[in-house]
Amino acid sequence: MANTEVLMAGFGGQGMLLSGKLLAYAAMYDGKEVSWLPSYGPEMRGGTANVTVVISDKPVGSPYIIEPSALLVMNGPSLEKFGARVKKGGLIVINTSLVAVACERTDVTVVYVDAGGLAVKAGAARAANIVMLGVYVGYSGIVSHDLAAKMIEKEFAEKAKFIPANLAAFEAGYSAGVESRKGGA
Amino acid sequence: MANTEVLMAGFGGQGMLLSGKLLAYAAMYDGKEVSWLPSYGPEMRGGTANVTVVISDKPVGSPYIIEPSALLVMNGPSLEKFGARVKKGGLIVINTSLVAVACERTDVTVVYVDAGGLAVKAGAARAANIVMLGVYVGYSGIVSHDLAAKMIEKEFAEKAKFIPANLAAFEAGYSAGVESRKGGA
Amino acid sequence: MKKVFAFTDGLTRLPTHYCPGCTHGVIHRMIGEIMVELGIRERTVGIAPVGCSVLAYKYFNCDMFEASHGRAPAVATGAKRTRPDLMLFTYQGDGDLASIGMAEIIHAANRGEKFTTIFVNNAIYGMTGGQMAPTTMPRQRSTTTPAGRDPAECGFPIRMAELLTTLTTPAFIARVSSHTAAQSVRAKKVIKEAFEHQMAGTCFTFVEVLSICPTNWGLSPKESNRWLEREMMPYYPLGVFKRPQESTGGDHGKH
Amino acid sequence: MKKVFAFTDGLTRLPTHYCPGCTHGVIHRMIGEIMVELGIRERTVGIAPVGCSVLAYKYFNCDMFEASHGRAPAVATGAKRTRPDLMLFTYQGDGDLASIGMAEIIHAANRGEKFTTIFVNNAIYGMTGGQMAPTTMPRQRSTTTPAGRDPAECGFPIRMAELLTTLTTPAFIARVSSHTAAQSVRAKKVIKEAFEHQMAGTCFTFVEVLSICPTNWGLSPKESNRWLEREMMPYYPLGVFKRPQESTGGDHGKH
Amino acid sequence: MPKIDVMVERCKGCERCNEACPQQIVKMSLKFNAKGYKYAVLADPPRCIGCRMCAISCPDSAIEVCIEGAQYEFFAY
Amino acid sequence: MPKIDVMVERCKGCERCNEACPQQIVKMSLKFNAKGYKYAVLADPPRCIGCRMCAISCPDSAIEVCIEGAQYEFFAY
Amino acid sequence: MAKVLMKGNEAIGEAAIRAGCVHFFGYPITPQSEVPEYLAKRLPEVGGKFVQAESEVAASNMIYGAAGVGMRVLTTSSSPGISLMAEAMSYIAACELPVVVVNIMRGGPGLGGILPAQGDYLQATKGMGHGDFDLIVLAPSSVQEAVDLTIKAFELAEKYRNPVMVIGDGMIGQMMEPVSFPDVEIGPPLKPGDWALTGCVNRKPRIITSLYLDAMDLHNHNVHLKKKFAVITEHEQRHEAYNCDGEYDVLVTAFGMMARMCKTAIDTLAAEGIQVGLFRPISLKPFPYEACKNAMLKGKRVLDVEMNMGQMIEDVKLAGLGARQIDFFGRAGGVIPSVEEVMNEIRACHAKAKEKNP
Amino acid sequence: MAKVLMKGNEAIGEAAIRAGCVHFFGYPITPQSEVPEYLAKRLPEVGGKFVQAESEVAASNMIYGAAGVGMRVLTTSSSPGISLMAEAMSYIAACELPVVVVNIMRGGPGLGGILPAQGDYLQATKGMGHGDFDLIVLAPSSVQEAVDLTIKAFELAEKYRNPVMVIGDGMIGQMMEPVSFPDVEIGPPLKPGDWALTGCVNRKPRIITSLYLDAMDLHNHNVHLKKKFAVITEHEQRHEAYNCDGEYDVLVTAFGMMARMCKTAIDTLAAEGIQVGLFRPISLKPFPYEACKNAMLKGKRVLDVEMNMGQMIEDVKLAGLGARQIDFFGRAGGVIPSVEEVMNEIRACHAKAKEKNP
Ligand SMILES: Cc1ncc(C[n+]2csc(CCOP(=O)(O)OP(=O)(O)O)c2C)c(N)n1
Ligand SMILES: Cc1ncc(C[n+]2csc(CCOP(=O)(O)OP(=O)(O)O)c2C)c(N)n1
Ligand code: SF4
Ligand code: SF4
Ligand code: SF4
Ligand code: SF4
Ligand code: SF4
Ligand code: SF4
Ligand SMILES: [Mg+2]
Ligand SMILES: [Mg+2]
Repeated sequence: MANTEVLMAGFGGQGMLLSGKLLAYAAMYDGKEVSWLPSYGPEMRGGTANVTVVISDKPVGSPYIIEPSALLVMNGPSLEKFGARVKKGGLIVINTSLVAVACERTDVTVVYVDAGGLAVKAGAARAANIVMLGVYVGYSGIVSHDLAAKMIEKEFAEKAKFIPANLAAFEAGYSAGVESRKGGA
Repeated sequence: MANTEVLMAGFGGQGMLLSGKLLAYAAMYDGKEVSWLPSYGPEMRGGTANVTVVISDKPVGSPYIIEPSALLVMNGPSLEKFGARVKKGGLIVINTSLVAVACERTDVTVVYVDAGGLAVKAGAARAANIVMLGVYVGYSGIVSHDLAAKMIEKEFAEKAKFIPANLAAFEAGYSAGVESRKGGA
Repeated sequence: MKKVFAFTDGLTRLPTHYCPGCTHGVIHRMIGEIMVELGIRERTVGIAPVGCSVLAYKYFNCDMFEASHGRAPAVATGAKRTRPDLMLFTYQGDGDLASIGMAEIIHAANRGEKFTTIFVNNAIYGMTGGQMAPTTMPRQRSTTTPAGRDPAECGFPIRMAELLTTLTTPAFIARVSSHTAAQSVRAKKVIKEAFEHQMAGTCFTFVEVLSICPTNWGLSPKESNRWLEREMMPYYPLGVFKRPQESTGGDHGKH
Repeated sequence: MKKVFAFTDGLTRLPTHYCPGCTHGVIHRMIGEIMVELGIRERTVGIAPVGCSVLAYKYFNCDMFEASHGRAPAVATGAKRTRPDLMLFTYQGDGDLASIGMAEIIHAANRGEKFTTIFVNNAIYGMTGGQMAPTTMPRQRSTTTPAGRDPAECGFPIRMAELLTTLTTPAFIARVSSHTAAQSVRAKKVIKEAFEHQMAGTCFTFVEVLSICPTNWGLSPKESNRWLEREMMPYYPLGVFKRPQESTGGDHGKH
Repeated sequence: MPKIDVMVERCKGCERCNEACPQQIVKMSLKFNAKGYKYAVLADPPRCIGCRMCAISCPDSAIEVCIEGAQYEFFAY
Repeated sequence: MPKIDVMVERCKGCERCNEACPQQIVKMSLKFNAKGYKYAVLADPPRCIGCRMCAISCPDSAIEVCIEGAQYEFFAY
Repeated sequence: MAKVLMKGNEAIGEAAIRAGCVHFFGYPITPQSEVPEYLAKRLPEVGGKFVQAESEVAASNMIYGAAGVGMRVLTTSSSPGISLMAEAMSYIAACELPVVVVNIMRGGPGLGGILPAQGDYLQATKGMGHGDFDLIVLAPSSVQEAVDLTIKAFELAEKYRNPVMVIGDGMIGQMMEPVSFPDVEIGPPLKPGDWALTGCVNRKPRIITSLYLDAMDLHNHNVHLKKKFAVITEHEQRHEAYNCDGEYDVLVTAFGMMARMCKTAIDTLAAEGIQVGLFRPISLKPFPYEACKNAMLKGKRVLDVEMNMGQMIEDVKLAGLGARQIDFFGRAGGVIPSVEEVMNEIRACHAKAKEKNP
Repeated sequence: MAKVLMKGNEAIGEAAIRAGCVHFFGYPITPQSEVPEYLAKRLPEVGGKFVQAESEVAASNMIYGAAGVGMRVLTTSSSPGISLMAEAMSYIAACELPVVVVNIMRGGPGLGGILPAQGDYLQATKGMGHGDFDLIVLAPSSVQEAVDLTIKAFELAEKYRNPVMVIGDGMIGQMMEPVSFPDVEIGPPLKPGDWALTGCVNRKPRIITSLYLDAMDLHNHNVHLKKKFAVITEHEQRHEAYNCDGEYDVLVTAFGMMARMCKTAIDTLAAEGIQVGLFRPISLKPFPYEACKNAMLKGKRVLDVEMNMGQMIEDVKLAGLGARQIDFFGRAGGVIPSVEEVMNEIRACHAKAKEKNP
């Protein structure tokens, strides 16, 4: 397997750093080498925050990636900033609940998901980031469904009441991911 | 003329730094190159203080001299510390009012002066340092009597009442210096 | 239509990077308005600190410095002493002024430097992510006091206005709050008086302004206002603590 | 014959480098005596400052640090926090503590660090040759205020004991004088109380000691005593300003 | 008649104006501005008394206040 | 009978003991010690009351005080 | 121990605890604040002390105090904060106290920025403070190595009674990677020698001072410090030579995270058939001059890559002493050179190497 | 003007006034205290401001403030005090403010001693603070030169908007020598360009900051600073080559007072028939590498003499790049090598030079 480099981007507070962490953890337990590198704007709140997760079979060289193989965007500015950077043949997952525009690239796979809507349905309005994670896992199969789910359980272990809704959000995303894989492929 | 290096040493407050300055000033007005380098102990009062004056026809190289050609000592510890360093054939002037011991060196000229006593006689008990200066100028002729006297007048210009006594102290020392030159030579 | 409240020429039009509801913006606006009202904008030099207001230099519509963390009073001293015709103000947070910059503010105050310090007390390190400030309240949680500030370990919060008031050198020292409109109205009067003292060359002038940090307090702006009133105001009483006429030096004050 | 006043085992026998009459020596002796009387000499670590007492580490008969200029309170914090079983004292001059070290002493006091600071106020920088200290009196000449300290330029002298007293964190804070035997008797009692509070682990303890500097004041030791009484004592009143029981924090002191 | 102008793109939706208005007539929009904030809107214009409380409490200088005719000076600011 | 012992080589001749002595019996020597100071001497031994004022005021710990027989405790130190 | 995913900053804090350091004094600054934040939680759990100092000046003097009474102690900061420690570091080195200081560098000079950089190389290795003294400086290039070198730092600090600086760019502080820790909860306490101020029970008082009023004493102390560092230089040089076994025309020199990013470039180029060696000093001081020279001599030309304007290049020059041409590629202020950029620079250097030595 | 006999410290103070600098902010420290003491008297006479700062940290930020509003300004200190200026110097350099800082060095590290030394060479020239920046560093070797270079320092600081450090050992501060000053009472005021904060009358507000949140902006600022220093490097190298016209086997390299003391040794040896050259950098930064190399190549071997444990020797090595063997003789901590000692070292070096190149 070549390196997998996922860039997850949104406003600060939208939880993409956490999604990245869950993905990295899952890959680590899967025996992969991983790195997780965040990047923030100067604002304490409302600014942009993104994270790059690299997953590889050998030690990760650069954790800093200009051209990721996948991009998950929660908001418009992030798509604008990073959309053009995704590697040819790569993947872009767009949260349609906050991104109104479409992606114009034709050399990548673009998956549109109403992550906000799915999260609300799952019972955790703030879990759009988990939906996005689910989409990516479902689409890419980079880690198994169960391993990713386990990471979510582990993460929320101390606030157990949030587990069911977050798992539901993950499921919703996962299904959407699997679906679009089938559709897209 | 070779370099003339005079080391003047005593307790802090005994005024040897001033004597050195007067000598350096006189030599400077005489067209010589000069340097004046002080050295203090850690004590604010009562510690040792000494100064090295170098007088030369060409730019002074090192102002820091291990083996001076002349040493003027105001007190016992200074004689102990620096006595052995004076160049062969050099000069040591000892203030007998505070130094009880004699200098054992035979390869240098040693001049004993009761600088304290002469100062008291001159009317300025604290002017023993000026007496010592006088001795050195009188003995060495390194600068003229009048130039040195002028420096004293200049130095005390703002406390004019001290001038006569200090000049008297200088005279007393000067005569002693001239005398010992004759005697010694 | 007559504009009775217009965007002040004392600020640039740049949107700020402050969090929603953060009263840094309110305090900025008051200073901007005062510069215009006193007609001093074109001879004012402001000094931004290191803290959330580090970018204040982009927002004030006057010449601006960015100072190193805590040293704004020293920078202001250098500037004002050599250009006494300029109006100088520093804008400092509680970490900046009361922690690392404690020596500089006390000595500037004690030398009676003729500038104005606006001290924004929000009981937290905003910019670096919510660590304890010298003004953090007992039991208040911060990222470096995860169990709440324990006065037995970290001492009690420091009241800067009161501390500076004890110095003998004449000064204008006050504490106001920015959290409500009503308080802001009072606050602006006091800050204006500080600038006026500076204009007259009278003394060092210092206004502590209580301010909210919704983000690091983990509260909404409204909840933050309530927290400020309940937790901070009893400990940090508002008022003018010292005016230049009122020397605290006793007889020695007259030397 | 019974020795009713003997050379204390709290000091080494080394002659000091202090000027004749300098009361640094008196203060040293009191601390030495107290260490012996309280039986703590073997678990005491002292911290010498940068100043005339820089060599204090040679004179105290206990383990000693030499700290960088003004930072003794930080050094003491590091030592006492990690070895609370030791007794820690700092010995600092007015330049060291009240000028460059202002932030460190205020924050150590405010954190309530459990050590004892002996603050020697001689109204001048002794060691470096008589420059102005924050405690130099108005009109007093120094090598950096050749025309006498002008409060309009340099502000008024800082009263450290009073300044620290305003902090809310409990503390023991006092001012004494070392210039006469009678004052020294009182001084020693107060310093001893400070050490006792430390032994009990109660609070930060601080004793300001007025001291003479004949050399840089340009006076004889006797004249210096008169100058201290006439010029310093009215401005620097003696007394215990704060005891740990007496919180100044109002309700908040009890948090 | 007084009225307020909200600069929609300056507003960060903090609701301080809403809290400050004695008439309780400043509400938050349902739409988002470009930065993603719900912004302040004057819900009941006729009731505005031009007191400026909303503007004074706004950290983002997003509100201006205008008055047609006589201004009643509630307080100096 | 009380008496004081001056450690001559510790003494710096500052005369603080002289100032402190309530009996005014500590005087300065005419001779110098090795460091060049005139040192303290007990001028009128029988008048010494052993009060320790001289020792307490000495910055150089140059004075010790001894008492033969009962000590009158003027004050605690 | 099993691997955990941890931020570099937190991992450094945990590593200190495993090394037996349960006392921390420090001040917040981005991008290192997670160290104090982590330790504020952890140290009370292990019976240690966490103190938020009022400034970096104070923090650096607090560790002086803690080390002086014989306790293992840590402080961490980032570039501007490290500058404020200059005086204290000089004192600590002069007094030969074992402390560990971590610098998670950000862009400079001045307030600069908060993004990763390597602009404090010269400060750390040459001019940290006034007077002659030397820090041991270790530069990790992964979170795991940050852990290992932090532990090593305490060992070296105590062995040589010399302050040690662990220096990394903001990336290493902020990124998460899997790490494992040695299987001890807390290491053994420091065994202070006969220098620590522990109370003078049954012995003469001890003194910790850097004041030597007699010039000859101070000179001799300086000679002693230099001799000690000569021993350190002999025994404590660390480096990694990557892809240096075979033949190569170009040697890349780089340290810390930058070196690791060069590895990706080197691997990719190898696929293109261009063999490139990498020399990475791990101990920036003592700098492994000899090893660096040997690696240089095997190739024809050198490309020094740093996240600054060219600082380590002076040491590379001192290693090579003119034997090889040295090109430089640097980005300062938080700009992280991409692998592609590095590859391009290597290609250019390679072309020049071929040109001169066809 | 007629010559006067003056202490170096006082002469530096007077020189600043002649250069038009009437504002001083500083803190006492031996052996530099005569500068503030002198200026405390003099500045009020010339309408300037003397402020005794509460610390060196404050002093260095005060000059930042004064320079920022377009005023010529000076601070002076000695080794430990200079360390405390590290952060502010980084800010000042980043903001390109023209200030002059004088360091009258004493023995280190730590509190060290109060006697003359040259132990801050590397700090001044390499690692004064965090981030990439460069000071211009000038090293006088007589009181007259201290005067001349202080005046020059203001000129360079303003020309390049770069902080300048004048660095001398305690001897140069404490000794008296005859000096003459340029015949102006006070030089012209600084003509600040479009960067000074003078009040925004009829113009847009100006900002002095070193914060660049965008990494690329900060990188570009770094590139700008480096380019500026490249210009300085091209134009502002200063050195003295003494006895270098004829032939010599041994070249002595030394700076400041030490170089001057070497001259006495060289003169004396010349009388013995041993010709020795002396290379003295006057600008320690930019270091005159080229000129140094040329002087080295003329001889067979180099003896570097410093009042420290070997600091400038790195620059001498970088100049020679292995072309010549370099011996070192140093005394630290306030020990002033005597002329005799230097002569012995030169003789030994000379013998080795002869041996190798008979
Ligand atoms: C020398 C130095 N130390 C630390 C920092 C990191 N730092 C930046 S802002 C800040 C605290 C700011 O808090 P405060 O002054 O209360 O301002 P606020 O953000 O709350 O407005 C710190 C510690 C720095 N930039 N420089
Ligand atoms: C960082 C630093 N700055 C300045 C000095 C120089 N210095 C030594 S002692 C001293 C002042 C001491 O005065 P004070 O604290 O009042 O002690 P005193 O000598 O009066 O007892 C100064 C400024 C120094 N050693 N280190
Ligand atoms: S972090 Fe706090 S102080 Fe900083 S901008 Fe946000 S709310 Fe304001
Ligand atoms: S200078 Fe002053 S403080 Fe220092 S030892 Fe002398 S008298 Fe005491
Ligand atoms: S001006 Fe007054 S009444 Fe009108 S909207 Fe604003 S706060 Fe409400
Ligand atoms: S106070 Fe200002 S920023 Fe906040 S909601 Fe109202 S208009 Fe918007
Ligand atoms: S003990 Fe008392 S009476 Fe006796 S000499 Fe001393 S001071 Fe005088
Ligand atoms: S007080 Fe002490 S030092 Fe002073 S004269 Fe008396 S015995 Fe001597
Ligand atoms: Mg704050
Ligand atoms: Mg003092």
